[in-house]
Amino acid sequence: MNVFKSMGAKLAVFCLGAALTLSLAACGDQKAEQKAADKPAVEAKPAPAPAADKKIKVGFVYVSPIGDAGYSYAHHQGQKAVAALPFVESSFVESVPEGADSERVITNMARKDFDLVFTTSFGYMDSTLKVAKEFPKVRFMHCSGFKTAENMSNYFGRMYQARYLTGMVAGQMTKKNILGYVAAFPIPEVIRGINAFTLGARSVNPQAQVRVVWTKTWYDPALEKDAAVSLLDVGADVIAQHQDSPGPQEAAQQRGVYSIGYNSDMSAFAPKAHLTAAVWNWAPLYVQTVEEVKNGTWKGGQAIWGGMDKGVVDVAPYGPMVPDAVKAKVEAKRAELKAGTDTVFMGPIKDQAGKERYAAGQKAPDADLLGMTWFVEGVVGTTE
Amino acid sequence: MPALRVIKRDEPWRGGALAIVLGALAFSLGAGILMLAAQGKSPVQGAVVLWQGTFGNVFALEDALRKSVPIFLCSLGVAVAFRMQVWNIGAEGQFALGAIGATWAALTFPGLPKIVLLPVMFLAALLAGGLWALIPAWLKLKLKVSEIITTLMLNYIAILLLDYLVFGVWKDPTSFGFPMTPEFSPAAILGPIGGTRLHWGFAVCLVAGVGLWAFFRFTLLGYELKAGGEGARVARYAGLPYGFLVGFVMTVSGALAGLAGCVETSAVLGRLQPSLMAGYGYTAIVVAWLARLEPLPIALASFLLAVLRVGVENLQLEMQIPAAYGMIMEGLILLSVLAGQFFQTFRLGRREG
Amino acid sequence: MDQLPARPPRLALPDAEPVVALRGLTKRFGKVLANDQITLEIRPGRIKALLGENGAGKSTLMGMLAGRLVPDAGRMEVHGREVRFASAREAIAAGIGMVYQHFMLVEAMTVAENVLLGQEPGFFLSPRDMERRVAELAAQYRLDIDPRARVGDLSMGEKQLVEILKLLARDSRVLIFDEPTAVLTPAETFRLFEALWSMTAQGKAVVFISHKLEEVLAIADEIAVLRSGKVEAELRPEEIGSKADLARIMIGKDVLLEVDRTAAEVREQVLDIRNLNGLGLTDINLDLQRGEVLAVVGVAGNGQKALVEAVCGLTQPPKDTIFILGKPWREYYADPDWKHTLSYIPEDRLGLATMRNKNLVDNMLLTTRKGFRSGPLLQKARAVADTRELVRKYDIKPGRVRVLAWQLSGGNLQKAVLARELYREPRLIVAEQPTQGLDVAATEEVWRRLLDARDMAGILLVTGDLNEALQLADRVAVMYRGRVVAQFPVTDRDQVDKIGLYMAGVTDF
Amino acid sequence: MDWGILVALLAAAVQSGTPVLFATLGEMLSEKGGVLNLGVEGMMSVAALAAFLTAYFTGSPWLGFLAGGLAGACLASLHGVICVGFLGNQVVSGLALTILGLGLTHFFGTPYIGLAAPGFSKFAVPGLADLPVLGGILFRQDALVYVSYVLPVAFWFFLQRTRPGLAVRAVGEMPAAVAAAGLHPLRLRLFAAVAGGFLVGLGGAYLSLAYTHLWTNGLSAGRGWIAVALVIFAFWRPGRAVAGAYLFGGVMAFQLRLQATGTNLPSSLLLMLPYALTVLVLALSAWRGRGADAPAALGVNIEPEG
Repeated sequence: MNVFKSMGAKLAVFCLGAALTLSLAACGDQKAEQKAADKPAVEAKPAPAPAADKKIKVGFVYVSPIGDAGYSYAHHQGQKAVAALPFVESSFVESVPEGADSERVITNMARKDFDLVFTTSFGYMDSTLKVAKEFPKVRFMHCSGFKTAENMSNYFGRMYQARYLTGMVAGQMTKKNILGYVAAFPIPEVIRGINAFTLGARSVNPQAQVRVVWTKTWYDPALEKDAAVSLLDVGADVIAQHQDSPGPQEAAQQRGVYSIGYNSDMSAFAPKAHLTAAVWNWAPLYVQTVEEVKNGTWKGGQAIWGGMDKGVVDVAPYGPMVPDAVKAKVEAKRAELKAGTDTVFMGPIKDQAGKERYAAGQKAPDADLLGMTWFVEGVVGTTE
Repeated sequence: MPALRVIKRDEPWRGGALAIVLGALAFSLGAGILMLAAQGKSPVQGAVVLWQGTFGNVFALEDALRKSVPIFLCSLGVAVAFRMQVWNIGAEGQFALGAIGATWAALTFPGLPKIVLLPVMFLAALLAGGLWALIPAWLKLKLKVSEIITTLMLNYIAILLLDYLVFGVWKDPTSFGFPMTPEFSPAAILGPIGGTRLHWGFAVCLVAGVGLWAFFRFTLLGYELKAGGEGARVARYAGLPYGFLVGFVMTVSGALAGLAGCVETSAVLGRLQPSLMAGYGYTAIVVAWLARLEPLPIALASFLLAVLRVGVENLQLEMQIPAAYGMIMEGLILLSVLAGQFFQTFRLGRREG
Repeated sequence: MDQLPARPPRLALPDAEPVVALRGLTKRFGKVLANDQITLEIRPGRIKALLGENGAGKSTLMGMLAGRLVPDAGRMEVHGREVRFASAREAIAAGIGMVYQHFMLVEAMTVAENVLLGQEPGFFLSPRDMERRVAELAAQYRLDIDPRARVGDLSMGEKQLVEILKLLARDSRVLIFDEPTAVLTPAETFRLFEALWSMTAQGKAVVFISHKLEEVLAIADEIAVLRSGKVEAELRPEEIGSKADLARIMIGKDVLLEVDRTAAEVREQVLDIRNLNGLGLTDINLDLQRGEVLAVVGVAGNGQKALVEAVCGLTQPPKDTIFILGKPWREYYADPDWKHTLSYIPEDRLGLATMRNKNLVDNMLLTTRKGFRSGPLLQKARAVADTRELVRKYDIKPGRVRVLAWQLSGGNLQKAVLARELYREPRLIVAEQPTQGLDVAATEEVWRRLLDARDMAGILLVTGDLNEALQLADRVAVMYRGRVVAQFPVTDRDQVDKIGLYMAGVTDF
Repeated sequence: MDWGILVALLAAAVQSGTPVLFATLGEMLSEKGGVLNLGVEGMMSVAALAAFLTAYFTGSPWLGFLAGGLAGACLASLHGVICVGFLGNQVVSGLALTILGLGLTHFFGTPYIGLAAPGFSKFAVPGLADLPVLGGILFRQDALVYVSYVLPVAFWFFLQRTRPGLAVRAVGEMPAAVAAAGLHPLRLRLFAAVAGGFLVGLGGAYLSLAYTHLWTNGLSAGRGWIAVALVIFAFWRPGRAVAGAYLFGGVMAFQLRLQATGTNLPSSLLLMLPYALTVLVLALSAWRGRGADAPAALGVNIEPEG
């Protein structure tokens, strides 16, 4: 209940650190190891299925209003799919601040005999873990964190794969070789997306340059549109966004240039500009999880970082202005990713200063991706 | 013409304040129930669910108590300033600065023992919040700039400053780039009281509340502050150091909000992160006005609004009523109290003739 | 005060039908019965004086007539038809207009805008048209005023002209003047009277509210005396033997506002003003000794306020111009002691001298608080006891200490202020219009207390009431346009006779 | 920076200044009548929602524009009744209005987020649009921006050259004089508050109809508060309100362009610019000693006489 729009609460919406337990080992960081040591090595074993005659109660905790058309909205679409299942009773609480409030809400759900609780923001990690230990019979799925327990798994999506594909589209469609990127907050999730987009664009157009404007907001259509216009004014002719509002799409449409959407298919807002979009699709993962619970096959202690192979992320249908040749190139890469071959962050990769971060053939480990705070070569802007 | 007309009371209405607040609560609750009905939800169920999510549940009550800590401290601060007719609506920003101050101390001296570190953190928070509030006070006194606007603008600036710090220099290198400081050392954590879920922030509230009450009741300076509320001219007439008083109330006001920021950061979050900012500074204004700026009623009103915030979650969970419902109730309560206070000094009478 | 104009021969008007008749009007404010069954008739071409003490109910009565207040009982008739005014607008429409004691003018707007406010001819306004209309109107009644001037820049006399123009622009048939001469110089008063006569000559009815006997005798065709909310008597001037008779009717007992004054011993200097320039003041030189009363008189708005505020620390005077108790202003105000120093009894009792929503104890502490400190603490119990004692000693009604300032009547409030300030045993008292709005009994008591205080203090009395000045003062200083144009002892009868001229700025004879 | 970018910057400044300009004039009208309304932020939000919904369901952006104004007027009348009728504290009532307004928009507006409604698009004014420099800045905007060009003049004309305008100014200065002149001070104040609310509502409507064609929570994003500050900055004069609104819009547009051209300044600090500027500008205007231009009875309620 943040009266005067503090960006703070919304900020954590996208705190998607998706640091997997898996990657912790690779990370080798002392503190991380300590964290890992804190919890006993989890024996992944199926939790017992709830009684067959009883409906499964599934709860969702969102960090922002579901109406933000963005992050929580995407999760809420998944919730709807779950709620539509005949054997499920589902409820949710929106706008839950991280910290003490989330602990209360999650506990409240656990006490009301929910069987499965999805906590969808990074900042819920510690409170989810705490409640999970207190209520061992309830199953918890935490999005974008890196801690797990016997009855708590975490999950996230490899949005950067879809970003790479949209970058390929944009790189081929630009004439001036300047791509504009309206971005929310300089956190790894966003930076990773910008980098993947840039790598994708430069894979097909080495001249391409990506200019970034930070808005420090997730959803302010007016400001985001303005930001897009400012990018157009410095010569960008394709606008991409890591924002929840279609403001930038509108700006592109009005200037008669192209745009790339995010979160969901945004073509309705800019039919003439919308090339494609990088989209979330939580429904399959959520439905699958619920079914696992029903069947008694659900396991705690898991880390699921699903990409295009799992259907968690994808690109939206191409606009009519995208030539077949462009589509073909992108579709080829898409097929690769769908098949599970992820070469998005495959070296050689240089950073903005021209320093080589990954040598040819070296693939950036997940731990690096999760904590990415630098821009690749070809991005104009700062990560501060 | 048997119309009603407004008549000024000869005596202020004894017990009117309580009656007005209760009346306003009843009215707002009624309006809120109507709104539920308009949305096709059962008002009866709504009331039951709200009750279960608040007073009908020890767990929720405990949480409401925890939540009322920052609201109470901010509201005390707001009340101090409002008493002198200084319209400090910058509690939100001063809260942020307090958190920043405490965090600075916690990050700079992680090795200090608890008994030293906590006081240093409190001191840093008090100073940061107080000095931040001194900026609008200075602008008001030297340049006659309305403190309403400056305190508000400084809220935005404070929140962006907090962002800047947690996104930049203070970012935890092991947080995978997430905007948060490293966790505080255990010495910097304000722990729970005994085995309860309540933390020592309560003791801080108690000290601050009683201290402020006693300050206004028993001290010369407290009296001077009340008298200073009559304006700069009266202050000059009475030989009150008006400029000093304005600076003083703003500093105290900001320091109290800063204290709230420190307690919340240390006891609840254990680190600084943007989700700290939850609008307590604005709720504090509602609370202060409901409580007519008196410490004990402020305690009750902060608890009430904390209960409302907690209870609305239950409404969401059980009935899918949007979170904004609580905000509407807050606004309605405040507006109806404002309208109701009219009857403190006036009454309706029958027009003769 | 002896320079009031002689009345022109009264026209032998027949007793015309009354334009306004009031029948049994009653108005109550809380427990106070302000008007009790008032019956009066107002006739065209006549000046009806409404005489009465402060608080007798004159303003309430006229407030009802002007539509500002609604009567609790009784009837009003205009031209024989019963009327009920729900607002000033309806009264104005019925031809009744009022000039209030405190001008109802918008300072930030021009004369023309003020005059035509609510009277504009059409939806759209043309400043030039408005100014032309007002100029014509002013010329018609030979009133000298610039329609384009900002009202805030005008003198009090000019502001009153604007108020009169407002009524004339509305074609009012009944013109009510509430204490119109309080802010005027004798010469301006004279001009006002002439204007009133010329209005009656044109058939307008004038109601003249006042408590000044001389003026009433000089101008009225009919006199109605109000006392305690009732009409005590209706008279014609020729039926009245002397001022004393009239005063007796007005007050209900033999009171001639005079106090016995014995000279006090004059001791050390407590106030010295040297070459004060600035703040709208020019070349002010004044000094005051303990044991004497210096009255500063003049028409309101001639710099008295600026002088008082500078002396009392509300505004800052230039360096080395004001010396209080022997100390330069800055040094004195750096940290004045609460006791044996300067006490200020301001004109604005409720807005400046007291806190309206605080009780008497808190109000008592306002200037005496430092006498009740012990370390950082305030000795509340002692303050309550002392306040209780003062309430008893000064007989401040209703006698409780928890009563809020706004609940007190004007006289009791002033007594409370006086009680507090004298409690401080000041060495210098600045009393500003100390009896304005008080009834006779309260006035007498205030005067007596002030004279008694001469033993401990020098008193700077700032007043617009010449009688008060002459009753209390040892010396008189007359202010005009920010200057002290004359200063003399009250024993100098020659000079005293010229006060009216001095107040109008005439110094060369 | 070449000419083109400068023109684009100024054009963007005009656009982002326009909603603030509507709101500033609205608040100014209310304050001219003596009613301080700090609920601008809440009013703009509710108005933006009302405008959006109306345009969405009727298909007419102009109806939506009107609905936005009416919604602003409705909320302002609530403030008016509480302050003018019930003598509520104007500062606190305004804050309550903001809380209520934001709550209402979240509560009722959430289901409509993400939909697109018909709105206003930019078009070039024939002839004028081809003027060098000015054409690009001023005459390639949407219809509501053109409306906003006329508004300050109309606003000035209303206050200075019409009967109700004169009365509104008078009631903001000295309500007793208005009553004595036979006018109704309470009605006039209510009128000023409600009419002001209407203008503020138009500003809110601009956000959801022209600035974007979308609805979202928190669309006003602090612009309402900026408007309140700009009234002081403008010394209660419409001409200076225009300058203030465009200056504010310019700073907002400038910081984004600074980023787009590739600066190394942290964005948090850049985003502070408009707010810091507001404080600075207020301090500067106060320094020049113009606080005295405030209506004399601003924020002072009219007590009934009995």
